[in-house]
Amino acid sequence: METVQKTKNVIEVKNLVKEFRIGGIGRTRIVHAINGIDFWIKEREVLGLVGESGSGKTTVARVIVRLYEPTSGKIFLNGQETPLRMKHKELVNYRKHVQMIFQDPFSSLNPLHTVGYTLTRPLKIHRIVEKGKIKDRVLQILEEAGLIPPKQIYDKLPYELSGGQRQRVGIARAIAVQPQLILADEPTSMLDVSIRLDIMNQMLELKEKEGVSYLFITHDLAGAHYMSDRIAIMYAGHLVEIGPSDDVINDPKHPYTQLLKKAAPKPEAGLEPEKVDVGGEVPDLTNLPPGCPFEPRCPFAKPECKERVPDMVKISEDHFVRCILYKNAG
Amino acid sequence: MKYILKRIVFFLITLWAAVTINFILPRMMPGNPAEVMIAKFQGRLNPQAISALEIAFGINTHESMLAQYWDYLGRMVTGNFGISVSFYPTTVAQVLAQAVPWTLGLAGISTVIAFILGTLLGIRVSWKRNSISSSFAVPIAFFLNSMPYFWFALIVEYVFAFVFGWFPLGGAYSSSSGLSGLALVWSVLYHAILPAATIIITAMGGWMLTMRNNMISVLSDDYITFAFAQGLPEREIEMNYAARNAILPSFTGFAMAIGFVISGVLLTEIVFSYPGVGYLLYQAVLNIDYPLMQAIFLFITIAVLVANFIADIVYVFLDPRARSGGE
Amino acid sequence: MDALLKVKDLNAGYEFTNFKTWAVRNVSFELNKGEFLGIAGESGCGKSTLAFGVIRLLMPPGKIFSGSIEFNGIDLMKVDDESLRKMRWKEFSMVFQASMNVLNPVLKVRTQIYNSIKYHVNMTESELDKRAKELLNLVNVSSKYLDAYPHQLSGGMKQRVVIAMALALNPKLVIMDEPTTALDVVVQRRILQEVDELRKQLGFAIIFITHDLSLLVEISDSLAIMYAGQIIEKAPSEKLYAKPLHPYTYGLMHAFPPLVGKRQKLHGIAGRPPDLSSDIKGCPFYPRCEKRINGVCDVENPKLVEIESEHFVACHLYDGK
Amino acid sequence: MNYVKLFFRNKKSAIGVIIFLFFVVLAIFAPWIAPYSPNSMAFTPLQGPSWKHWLGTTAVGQDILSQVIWGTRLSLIVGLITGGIATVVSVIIGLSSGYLGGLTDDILMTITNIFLVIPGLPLIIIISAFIVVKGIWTIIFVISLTGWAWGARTLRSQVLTLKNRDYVKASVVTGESSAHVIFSDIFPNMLSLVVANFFGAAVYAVLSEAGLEFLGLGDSSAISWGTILYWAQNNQALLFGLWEWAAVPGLLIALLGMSFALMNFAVDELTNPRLRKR
Repeated sequence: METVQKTKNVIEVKNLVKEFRIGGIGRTRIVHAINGIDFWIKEREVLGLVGESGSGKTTVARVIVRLYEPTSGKIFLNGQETPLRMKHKELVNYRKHVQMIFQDPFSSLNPLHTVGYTLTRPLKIHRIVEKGKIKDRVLQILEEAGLIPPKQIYDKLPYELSGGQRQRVGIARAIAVQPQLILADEPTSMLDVSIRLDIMNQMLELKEKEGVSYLFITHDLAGAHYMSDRIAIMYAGHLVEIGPSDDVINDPKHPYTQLLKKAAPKPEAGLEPEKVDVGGEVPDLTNLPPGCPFEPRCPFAKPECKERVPDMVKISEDHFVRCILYKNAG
Repeated sequence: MKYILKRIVFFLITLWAAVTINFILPRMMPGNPAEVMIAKFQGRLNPQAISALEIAFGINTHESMLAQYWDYLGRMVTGNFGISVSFYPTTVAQVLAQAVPWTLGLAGISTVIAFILGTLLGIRVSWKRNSISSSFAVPIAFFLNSMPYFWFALIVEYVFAFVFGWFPLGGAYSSSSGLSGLALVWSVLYHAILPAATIIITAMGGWMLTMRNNMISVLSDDYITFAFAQGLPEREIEMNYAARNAILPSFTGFAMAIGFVISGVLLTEIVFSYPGVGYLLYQAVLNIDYPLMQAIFLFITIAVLVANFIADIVYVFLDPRARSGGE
Repeated sequence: MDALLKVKDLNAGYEFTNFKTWAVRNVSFELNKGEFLGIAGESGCGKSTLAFGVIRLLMPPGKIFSGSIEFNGIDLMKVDDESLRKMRWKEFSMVFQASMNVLNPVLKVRTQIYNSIKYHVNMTESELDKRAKELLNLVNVSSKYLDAYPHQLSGGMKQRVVIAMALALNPKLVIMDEPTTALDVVVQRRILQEVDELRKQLGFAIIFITHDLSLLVEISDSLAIMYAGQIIEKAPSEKLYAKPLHPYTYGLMHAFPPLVGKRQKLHGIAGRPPDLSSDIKGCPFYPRCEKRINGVCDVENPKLVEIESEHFVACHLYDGK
Repeated sequence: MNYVKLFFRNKKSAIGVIIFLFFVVLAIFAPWIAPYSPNSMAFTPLQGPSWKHWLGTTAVGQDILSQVIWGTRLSLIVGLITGGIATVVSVIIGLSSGYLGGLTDDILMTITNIFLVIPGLPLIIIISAFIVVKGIWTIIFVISLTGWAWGARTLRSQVLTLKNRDYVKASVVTGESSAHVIFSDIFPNMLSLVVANFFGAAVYAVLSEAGLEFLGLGDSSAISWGTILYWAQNNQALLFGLWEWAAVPGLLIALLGMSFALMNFAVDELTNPRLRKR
């Protein structure tokens, strides 16, 4: 997967693997949450990461931000390889560049801390501005995140805010350290439909203004399409397809991507929905089949799919798919 | 059945810990307290007994701690707890053996009754939460639960045995000799009523409050509403949906609760001079009979462990989630 | 067509010692036999309260304050507890939002299916067994799961079992309260498909409640949009989709990005819904509405009126004021 | 937070607080409230209640009412201090076990479970029988030793849920140190549980102390409700018909225990939304 890079890669992961050990002594099982994935995100780029629950998409974000230690693989930040295990100081330094937005705005803010306190902490820890100017800066960030009037919001406790406002505080907290990359873990899935778009628009606006890149994690194909320059599809800990948004949505290659597209509601395409007839369930991550993880549900499965996980195949510029139905386009 | 295996391992570890506490305590205290005891009984015990005590408590010995400990474990395994100094020359094992049946009978039966009654009351009170009787039952349970057992025993004894004279003041059966057969059984039951009532009434409050809290929290679960939606009869929902689930935490919190009840039983026995383990412990304390105390402590620990183990097994049968492994 | 359910001026909510919320405000609607009615609205708009209210399943502190509910000619507000119990499941059943938690964790699937049947009709053990297998078959769950406990089933399977239970006595109405929200997109789509097929096959009516309008447009016969405890618009799905009249409906329709087609910038609806424990003067959407008429919309709450045939809307833009 | 307000509005805690304050007043102002010195043996022994001695006199001629009033001090102090110590131990064990996880967790929880299962009172009895010099601190030490385990277990499971809250993860990602996460994000959010635990441990302490004193294993020269009961029992007060001698101190123990239990339940009720409903 070597490409000529026009702009700099903010982050690049190579063969990233994360396993969890569960169960006590004597009955340990290994959950294969991420099974060797590769991708990169360029400056000011949004990569949408789409998958069902349990596909490992949240784990990807948490491994990159180092809430979890990667089991193996490589993570490059600005072209520099970062150590898999970091000391506290290194971590703090790393997180100056890589931040995260959490899914649940109702649990991602400490109920006992005011908005002002929550936003002051990152500025203090990372010494973003001089001490005397912290409050001014916080007010400025609040305004940029659409929390108006900032002076009133500053003293509020989370329970006084609506879901949308809380999520904006979450965004403000991530943007406060002026990171290069923000990992957004389903930032709108817990919000009401009517305010989701505004949160997404806010994120896109901040991208332009602050020059940040996003990994936008979602289970909603349409939302990913709206937000992202490129889209990656995850299934059972594998990346099965990655490519420019329009290509992946309009011309999905991998059978799983095709299934996702079929299943997504799209009234704009006519009121008679497409029939979905693929059964089965996502495989057990503690006991993955040796072959393609989608093989048991795949309508195009062939005997060799059972044998080993297919290689990533390049279909066109920037568009890759992990399926034996396709051949390298050179 | 990994769950049960896990419980057995825990059982053994705890037993070992209790045995070890028994070994360490007297040795840890400033100026080995056993020396004081031995000095006190000098003259009343024969030299052999004294040297046995010296071995048991590690006095005047040149053996290493480890060797003493090994020796001690060996004696515990064979049930050799030494000689009781207050009932000299009877062995501790014999003294204990006489008291154990009384306590097992009294504590066992009254604990089971208290558990069942308290739990049933808790179910009722939470199901009919807004009724008048419920609003009285809860504060009463709070009060019962906060009473010192021995004090309630005193009051019960005073009122029903002393003032009204309906029941005997103490003991386990009538001392008039020649009782046998049915008459003896009757006498035993007659003597057990007051102590048992004391234990049941005091312990019941705690079980009731626990069950009530569990029930209230279960009642807001979705499967209760769903059961109502299905038009199931109230009785079915109350017992098979609400209570069946609400009783589960009672078993996980069993360890602490049973500890409380056992303490209560000990004190109740003392008040009623009931010849069980509690009364024996009291006498051991009065006579500074350390070997006897240690054996009693060990016995009570084992009894509680066994009760716990049974609760764990019952729990496995009640909760299918525990059966298929996991937590 | 025959009306199966007639709800008139229903007011319901929650009563606490020191305050009260009106989660359902003056709601009236009719549902025909075999009809698939979708009710959409944001969280806290009262849609679940309405669902529980119409079958009198509101648990305290939930309460119906006033109004009338007529089911198949029977006044539900007047029936006594025992008759209501007997009507439940046989006449109307319900699939809950959090189906992960609606199965009793300590009883086998078999026992729970049996229970839902045997308290309403007399059946022998072997008849029960046959029916239970039939039901699981209906929702594509292997009958070997009859002897499983709920925790041994995946989320999608539990949901299917609950749907199977809801159909056990061939009810005339099945209420579905966000039955697929917790499920994955693919599973969700399949279950919806199955439910619709079963409806066509068995002929029961459905009230389907969700916050996800996009899900409903494609599948339901008619749609009602709720806002702040009221139905603000109701119409056949294709009419509503083609021509949403209420500004809120319009906003909702454009609040989810389209999957196919060109990417273009869209906007949500600013502001937040009103607090349902307070009195609301005028139209509840007034503070967020882009087309509000000052002096009218903030004074009088518009009534739900039929603008075109079968198309009802509660908005001053259309009532000639 | 407004929990404090709710706490005083809750019926259970209001009653609990009132009883508790009553005892506090009694303890603080004992020298002024008590009619006589509790140690004075100047009166006719074994008297029933009279206007001079509302609760009668002991076998050595002390005024029982004065003893009961003074006795409040010791019971209250033992309850509060022991509750405090046991709570501190549970917090330390529970926090480190839950936050650190892994082997530390396994070891600490095994120890906790052992302490939970080994019956408390017999252990207390054994230990205090071995300790030759007795005083209030001995009692406090012995009861604290056995009273922390339940709290440690509940606090640990609370730490485990809080640790998985997103705001804790968010703090970590922001770059906060472990100490800051524990003391700014985790601990403050479990304060109510800590408080509930304190009340629970205090009930345990009050009852255990009374039991110990009653068995004569405490400092029998000190004046506490437990020792009053001990002397009443030893002098067979009930058989002499002097039931007030035993009834009143026991009743006060029950009331103090109940006030702690009520406050414990109230805190539980306020913070557990499921119990709060209705």
